[in-house]
Amino acid sequence: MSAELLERGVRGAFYTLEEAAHAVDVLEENGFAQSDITVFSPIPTAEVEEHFVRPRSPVRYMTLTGGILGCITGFALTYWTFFAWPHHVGGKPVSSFPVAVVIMFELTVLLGGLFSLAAVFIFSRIPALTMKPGYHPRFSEDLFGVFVHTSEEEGKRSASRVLDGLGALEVRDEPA
Amino acid sequence: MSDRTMEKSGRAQAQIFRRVNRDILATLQRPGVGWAAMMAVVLTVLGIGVIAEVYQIKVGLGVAGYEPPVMWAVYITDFVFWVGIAHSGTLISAILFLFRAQFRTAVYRISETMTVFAVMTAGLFPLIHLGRVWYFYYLVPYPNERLLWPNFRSPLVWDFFAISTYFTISSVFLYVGLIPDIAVARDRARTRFRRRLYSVLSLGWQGTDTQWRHYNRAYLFLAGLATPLVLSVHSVVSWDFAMAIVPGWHSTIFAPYFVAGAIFSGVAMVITLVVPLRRAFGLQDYIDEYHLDRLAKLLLLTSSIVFYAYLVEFWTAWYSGSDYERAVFWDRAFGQYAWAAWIMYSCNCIIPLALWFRRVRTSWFWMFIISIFVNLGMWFERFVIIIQSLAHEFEPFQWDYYTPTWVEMAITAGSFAWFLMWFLLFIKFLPSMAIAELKELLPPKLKRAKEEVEKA
Amino acid sequence: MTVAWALLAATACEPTWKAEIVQDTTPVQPLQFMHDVHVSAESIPCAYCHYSANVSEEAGIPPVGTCMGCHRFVPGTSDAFRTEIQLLMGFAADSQPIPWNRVYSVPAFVQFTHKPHIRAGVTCAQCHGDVARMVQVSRATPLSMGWCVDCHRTNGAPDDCATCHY
Amino acid sequence: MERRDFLKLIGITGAGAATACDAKVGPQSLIPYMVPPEDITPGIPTWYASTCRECPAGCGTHVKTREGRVIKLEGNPDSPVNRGKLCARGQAAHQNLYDPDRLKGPKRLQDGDYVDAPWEEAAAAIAAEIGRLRTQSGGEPGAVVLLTGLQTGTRERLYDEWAQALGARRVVYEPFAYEALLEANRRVFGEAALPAYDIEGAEFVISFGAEFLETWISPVRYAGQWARMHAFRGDEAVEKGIFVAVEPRLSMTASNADEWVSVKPGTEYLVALAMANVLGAGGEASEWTPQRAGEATGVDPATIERLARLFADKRSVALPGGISTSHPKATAAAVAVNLLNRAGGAFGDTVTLSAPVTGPVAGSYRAIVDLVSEMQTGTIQALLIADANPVYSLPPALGFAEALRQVRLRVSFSSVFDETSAWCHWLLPDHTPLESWGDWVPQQDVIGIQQPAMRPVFNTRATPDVLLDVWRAIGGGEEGAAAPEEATWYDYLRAAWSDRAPDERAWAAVLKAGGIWEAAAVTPSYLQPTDAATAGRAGAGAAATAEAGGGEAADFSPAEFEGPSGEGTFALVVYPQLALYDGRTANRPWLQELPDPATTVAWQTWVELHPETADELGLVNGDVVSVDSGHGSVEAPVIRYYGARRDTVAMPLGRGHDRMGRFAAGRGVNPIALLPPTADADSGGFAWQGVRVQLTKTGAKVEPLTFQGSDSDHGRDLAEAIPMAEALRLASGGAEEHVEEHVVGEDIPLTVERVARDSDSESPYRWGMAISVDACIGCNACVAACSAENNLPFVGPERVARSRFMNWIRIERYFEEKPGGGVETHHLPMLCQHCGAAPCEPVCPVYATYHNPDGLNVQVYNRCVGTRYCSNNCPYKVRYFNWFQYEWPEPLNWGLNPDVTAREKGVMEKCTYCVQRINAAKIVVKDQGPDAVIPEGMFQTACQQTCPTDAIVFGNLKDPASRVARLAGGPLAYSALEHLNTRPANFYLKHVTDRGGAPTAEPAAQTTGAH
Repeated sequence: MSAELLERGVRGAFYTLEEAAHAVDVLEENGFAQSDITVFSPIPTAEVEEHFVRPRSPVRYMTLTGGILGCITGFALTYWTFFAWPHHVGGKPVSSFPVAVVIMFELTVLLGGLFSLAAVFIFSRIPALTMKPGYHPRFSEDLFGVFVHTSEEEGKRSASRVLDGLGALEVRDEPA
Repeated sequence: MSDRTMEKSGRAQAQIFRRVNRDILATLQRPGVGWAAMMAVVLTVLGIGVIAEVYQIKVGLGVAGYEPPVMWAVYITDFVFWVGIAHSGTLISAILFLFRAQFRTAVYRISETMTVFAVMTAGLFPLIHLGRVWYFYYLVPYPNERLLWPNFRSPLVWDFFAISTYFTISSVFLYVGLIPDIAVARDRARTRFRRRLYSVLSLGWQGTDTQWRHYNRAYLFLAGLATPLVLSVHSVVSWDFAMAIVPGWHSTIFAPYFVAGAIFSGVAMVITLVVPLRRAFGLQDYIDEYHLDRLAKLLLLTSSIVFYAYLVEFWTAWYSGSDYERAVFWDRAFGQYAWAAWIMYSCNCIIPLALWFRRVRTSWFWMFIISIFVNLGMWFERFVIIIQSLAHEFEPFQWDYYTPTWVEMAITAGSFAWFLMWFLLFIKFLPSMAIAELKELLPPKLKRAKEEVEKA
Repeated sequence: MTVAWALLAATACEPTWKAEIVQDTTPVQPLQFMHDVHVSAESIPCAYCHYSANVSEEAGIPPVGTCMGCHRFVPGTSDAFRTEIQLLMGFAADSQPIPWNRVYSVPAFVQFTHKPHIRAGVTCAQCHGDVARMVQVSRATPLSMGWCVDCHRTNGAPDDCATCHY
Repeated sequence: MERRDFLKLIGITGAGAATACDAKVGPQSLIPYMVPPEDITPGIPTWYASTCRECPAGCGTHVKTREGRVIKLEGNPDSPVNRGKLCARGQAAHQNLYDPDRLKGPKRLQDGDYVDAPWEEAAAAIAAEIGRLRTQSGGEPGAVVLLTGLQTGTRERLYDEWAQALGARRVVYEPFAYEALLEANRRVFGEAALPAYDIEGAEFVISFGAEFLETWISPVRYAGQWARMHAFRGDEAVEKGIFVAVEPRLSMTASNADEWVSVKPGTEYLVALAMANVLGAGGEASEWTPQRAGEATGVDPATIERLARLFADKRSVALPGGISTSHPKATAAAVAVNLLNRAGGAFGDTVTLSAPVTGPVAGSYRAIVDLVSEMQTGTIQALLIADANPVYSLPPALGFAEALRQVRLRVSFSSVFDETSAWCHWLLPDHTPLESWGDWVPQQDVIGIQQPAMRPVFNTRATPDVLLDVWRAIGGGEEGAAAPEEATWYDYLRAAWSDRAPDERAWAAVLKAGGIWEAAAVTPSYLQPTDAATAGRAGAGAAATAEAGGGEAADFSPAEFEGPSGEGTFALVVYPQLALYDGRTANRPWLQELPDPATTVAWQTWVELHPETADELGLVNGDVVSVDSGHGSVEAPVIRYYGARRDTVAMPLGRGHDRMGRFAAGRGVNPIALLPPTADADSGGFAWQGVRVQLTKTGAKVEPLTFQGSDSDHGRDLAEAIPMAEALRLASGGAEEHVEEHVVGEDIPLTVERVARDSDSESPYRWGMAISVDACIGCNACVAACSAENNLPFVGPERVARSRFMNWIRIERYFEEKPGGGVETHHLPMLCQHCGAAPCEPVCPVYATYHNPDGLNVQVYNRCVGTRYCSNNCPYKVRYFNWFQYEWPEPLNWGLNPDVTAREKGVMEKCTYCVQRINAAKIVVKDQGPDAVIPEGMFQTACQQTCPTDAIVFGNLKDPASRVARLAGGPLAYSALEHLNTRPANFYLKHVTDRGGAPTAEPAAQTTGAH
């Protein structure tokens, strides 16, 4: 573990997500705040989320906003153009709601999707120019990492003790 | 579970995870001669297609075989074909994701890339088919000095919106799914170029719990949005026809019929692509008979729907009492384009009946063959719907027979080359399987391998 | 993708009519006819020379004979003027029409007609600018579709496409 | 070609006043007139009255010019010949003027090559040569021959005077010269003239092979007469006449008959003879009982008797002509028909010599046969050929071309380099008629004037001027008269008119009117209605035969067809095709592309075969067969045609040129090659029919260039028919019988009031049409008129093969099986319907097509991006796409209408109801105030204007008093594909069939053509 990294916290690695999640629980019991603990996972972490009491992801609101905005845009665009220069086609009325529905739907999905993407970017802090401390390439391979942010010596000791007690591995670069 | 067995199990999992990484990333190794040869062929064919298109723009659309009243022909056939191909991707990745169908994990990345590239291919055809492609921007709603807007009543404008939305959303969906896997590739990249490339593309993904949390949410919503979208896009495409008064087109059955047909053709294309890919990259442990069987069942289901739709078309034509409908369908089955119609009926309805047999469903060879037939059959389905219906419309004076020219064939071949070019590039530069999700939900063979490691 | 297409298409097929539209808003004329002198100083009405504007689609370009009607007696007041009038005399003597360069043109798919505009009381200057103050005529208005349509709408003229395009 | 290009050429073409300037001025230049011509205002069309010279009929024309260029021809409404109408050939006449392959100047043959030669040199050289020949031959007349086509009026006088003065001989050669008719009339009337047939005044018209709606004598005039006699539009409850055609193939004319009596070729007149016999003609006719005639002709005797009764009961006329009077028994045939007219009391009633048609040209084929033998013996030293192309139009077996080579001096005055010119030493191109002065006498009391509508396009010279020059150069000579004083042809013409137009004012009036038309009553006494005719139409006695036969007994045996016989052999019928006539118009692309009214074939020569015969021989459309007569053989594709007889094949004339220009050369074959140089012994007329041919399948296949997809409308509500009795009942206020209709909403059946509402409520207009299927004869004049008015491109055979023709209006020809057997032919003009609920409009993504406030369905070319969705969605399939940038080889582009945009590749186009004419009328009418409304008849659409039968009526549906609204509201009106509820602005008027006389069920024997 590099000296630089040690300055910012303590890292432990586990074979399974369960172990990592268990470590989070134990660390919390030992007085570490959830906000100071980061879990690195090579797989989606649906289970881990249960161990954190964090606000529900705000992505949903972004998606909703995008969707509503798209819907309104679709309606406004079609109706504006109906009347901007009314042309009679096929003996049909100049304004036609069923037609607007198609455009409204498409724009709802389009803006909803784009807003969701933006939400991932914003809330997951990507694109990120710098890596978060505590990361190791094996966390994208086979190991689950638990990193405790703490700059105090005591905190570091305590965290190391807890992680060691749970059988955390020293992370080495193993050949894949 | 004792600590010891747990640790043993953990080690086994890590070993399997490493193997997943190794196996999938192996596909990204420096391309071999086979790949280069395929690329060379693909680029040549694409080049011929581009030459044909430039020639067509220069000389006029007449170099294609259009024969009034057949004003839409092979280009629109290709368009609908490729849009159809594009459909199973989102179906497999989004709808099956929402339904938590586990077999999707192994094939969804391939089908998603297929989706995006197929939409890119499909999107070319409305342009290729325009008489004055240099004025295509008249279809885009933007404020202009002519004070004119597009006509939102036209299904073609709906198409423009649907296809561009679909392209955007499926690209987003593909990309979002790729981010964690690109991070894997980044962490294992050996060359400077690749490390750079993947660093940029992975956007600094680290797989922290926070990232995963938002990611999972967004992925779910994207899946949720993509699901109605995938149904709507081919419905809109079908409305290009159903909104017209052409007998043989003007039918309420078209939207569901087209969606089913699209999924049908898309699944077939997935099989067509997956079978050689699995062999070429030695991914037998990731994609096995289990997946094949599931895909085959999906194929069988959609084939039955399509079969049903074909029959219903004839029934409605008869029951409607409309002379025009009856004439078109009589002509379809027994008229000048009967050859095409019977190719379509055989490939889409008769041949897939073999899928009732489990031995066929789990045979790589037969599934590949059947998938090719289905692709062919679905291309001819569009050919028949578009060309045969137009050739036998209301006005008997104007009945005619269309045959394509070399330009149309070259451009069609070029579209396959264009699609394959992107696909070949993709499989060599980006992980063609979802590494993170494969680790989460191990495919059966890996599960068995893991158990063996645990036992040892 | 679409951009690539647009570029391809644009290079392959520059719309033919664009080449026929006068791009130069102030073309150099074969002889320096001074609208300002004729219109302001001499108060010659436009229709004296542009003789068919009120009856036809074309405004009419005056034959050399019309010029000579006056210039037989008007030799010019300055050297510069005399030079130009000598040029005119040359054309008249050789029975050659003067090859004027167009200042105003609309694409071939626009069927513009002078007559109804004049009948509706549109002054020449509304479209052609204040020619009375121009030494060399230069195009004063954009002649874009939006410009036409705006004026038509303001004045209650039809904005039906088939008014101009057929 | 754009509007500005016209301006640039103003200086060149301004009627002689302007001097030439550089033609290479760019489109951005403005070239003013030097001196503005009085009658030309830029932007305003100038019209000149003239006479059409595309065939000998001599229709009066109004020639529309813009900025000094001819852009359109329309019929002269004052001319009694055509009453304002023109046929397709007339409409395409300015493609002759602008033919890009015309000779651009005088040339002479030098060392096997043609080199330019100045006019003066040409005249001098020819004069010298003729002078020398005269000296050599010692003044013997006949060494110099002036061979011309049919001429009348002053030009003929000049030719004759010239020939006489120079000791030359004039030979007149016209391929269709009606020799047999003239001879028969000479025998019957004592005067070799073509009588006037009063079709209009008859109630029953029976034609024995006379294609009087297409090519026979004066088709536009007869078509108009026929329509007034026959067309029932439902606006008045007056029963209309009956028309029966007796001929061996279902020609366009026969297809408009209420009954086509299919008859063995060469025996048509036996039907006439038997009819005359039934009517008691006696004499020679008495040998031909209906039974005997029936055996010889294949016609059911009962039919003959029935037709004879009809002929007697009604005011009738029988027309001899066309293919039934151009076989070896032609004169006998014409006499037979005369006998019928005589026996039926038509003489002096519907057949009179009050105003004989055109000048007599009897013996024109006989004259050319003599000429050939003289040429062969070397008697002829110099041959000057004007307005004739004998190398093409004479059978090669006659050996004209070979004989021509024996002539020392050969001069061609043809304006194109045709087959005959190719053998000549001098090519001295004449002006085309639109550039020439002249006059024409279509009938005794009508003289049409011909005036140049524009300056010559090329360095051509009027042939009379050249002849005058030659004449002057030679001088009067010993016994020859001195050259006339007049310096030019114009002066000569003017002098010839000095009686009729003594001063300039009268002359101007003649030029303005287009000619002089007097109602001269020159009725020879012997044609006064005879006792027999007045006493009873069936009452001619036995003595009548001898009288009618003029003492010279005619041999009434069936015409023998020589040549191969047995299996696979057929009698050959060749006929002048409507668009190309005798081949003189073959280099006009519009005419090459004009679909044949019967088979809808263009650009090709075909062999018509009955479908069953074709099946027996294993032939489908496009299979190339070799047609061999023993005199020659040609190869052409088969077209299966229900109107062919099982024992007959037919081939159209007009194509198969090997010179003449890019559109004519190498296109199709010339069936004249199959014909022996046989003549009708009595009249000396050429026997166009009279040979049998052997068909052999070659195995080759070509794309059949037909326009028609299906021969039947499959019972769809496109071409609807109604029996005459029912139509009469409805027209006199009878209630429509309740018919179960597909009820689609409240609008079905469509009413004119409903359709009239399909325009802005503020607009006073809703343009629409009433098109009478009953009146439409399928002549395609509207197609040519539309092409000329709206700059329709020709697309060429390769594109026609892919159905990419661009005719905004087309004639759909549908066959319908009659309940009793036989076929009914419907001619249905199909053009944009300007629907109130147009399916094409909402699918356009860019509003390139939409419904305008006046109810037009507008196509905006510059907005169109070319998705072609509108065409898919158009149930009438009347939208046409520019697959290519269609080219107009210079100077064909000079004929473009500057008021209509020439379309770019990649855009859709279609009928606009001549919106340029609507807009022009609006601009003019508003001079009377901003609310002034275009009155009825202020303008006409191009198709309506030219329709010889007035089948098309255009107007304002919102004006209940307008003719169109009255017809569209009448009992016969229906909408095409009505139940689609597109609310078309075109109302069709039903085809009125089952007129009195024809039995409902016909015996199978005579319906061999039916299918």
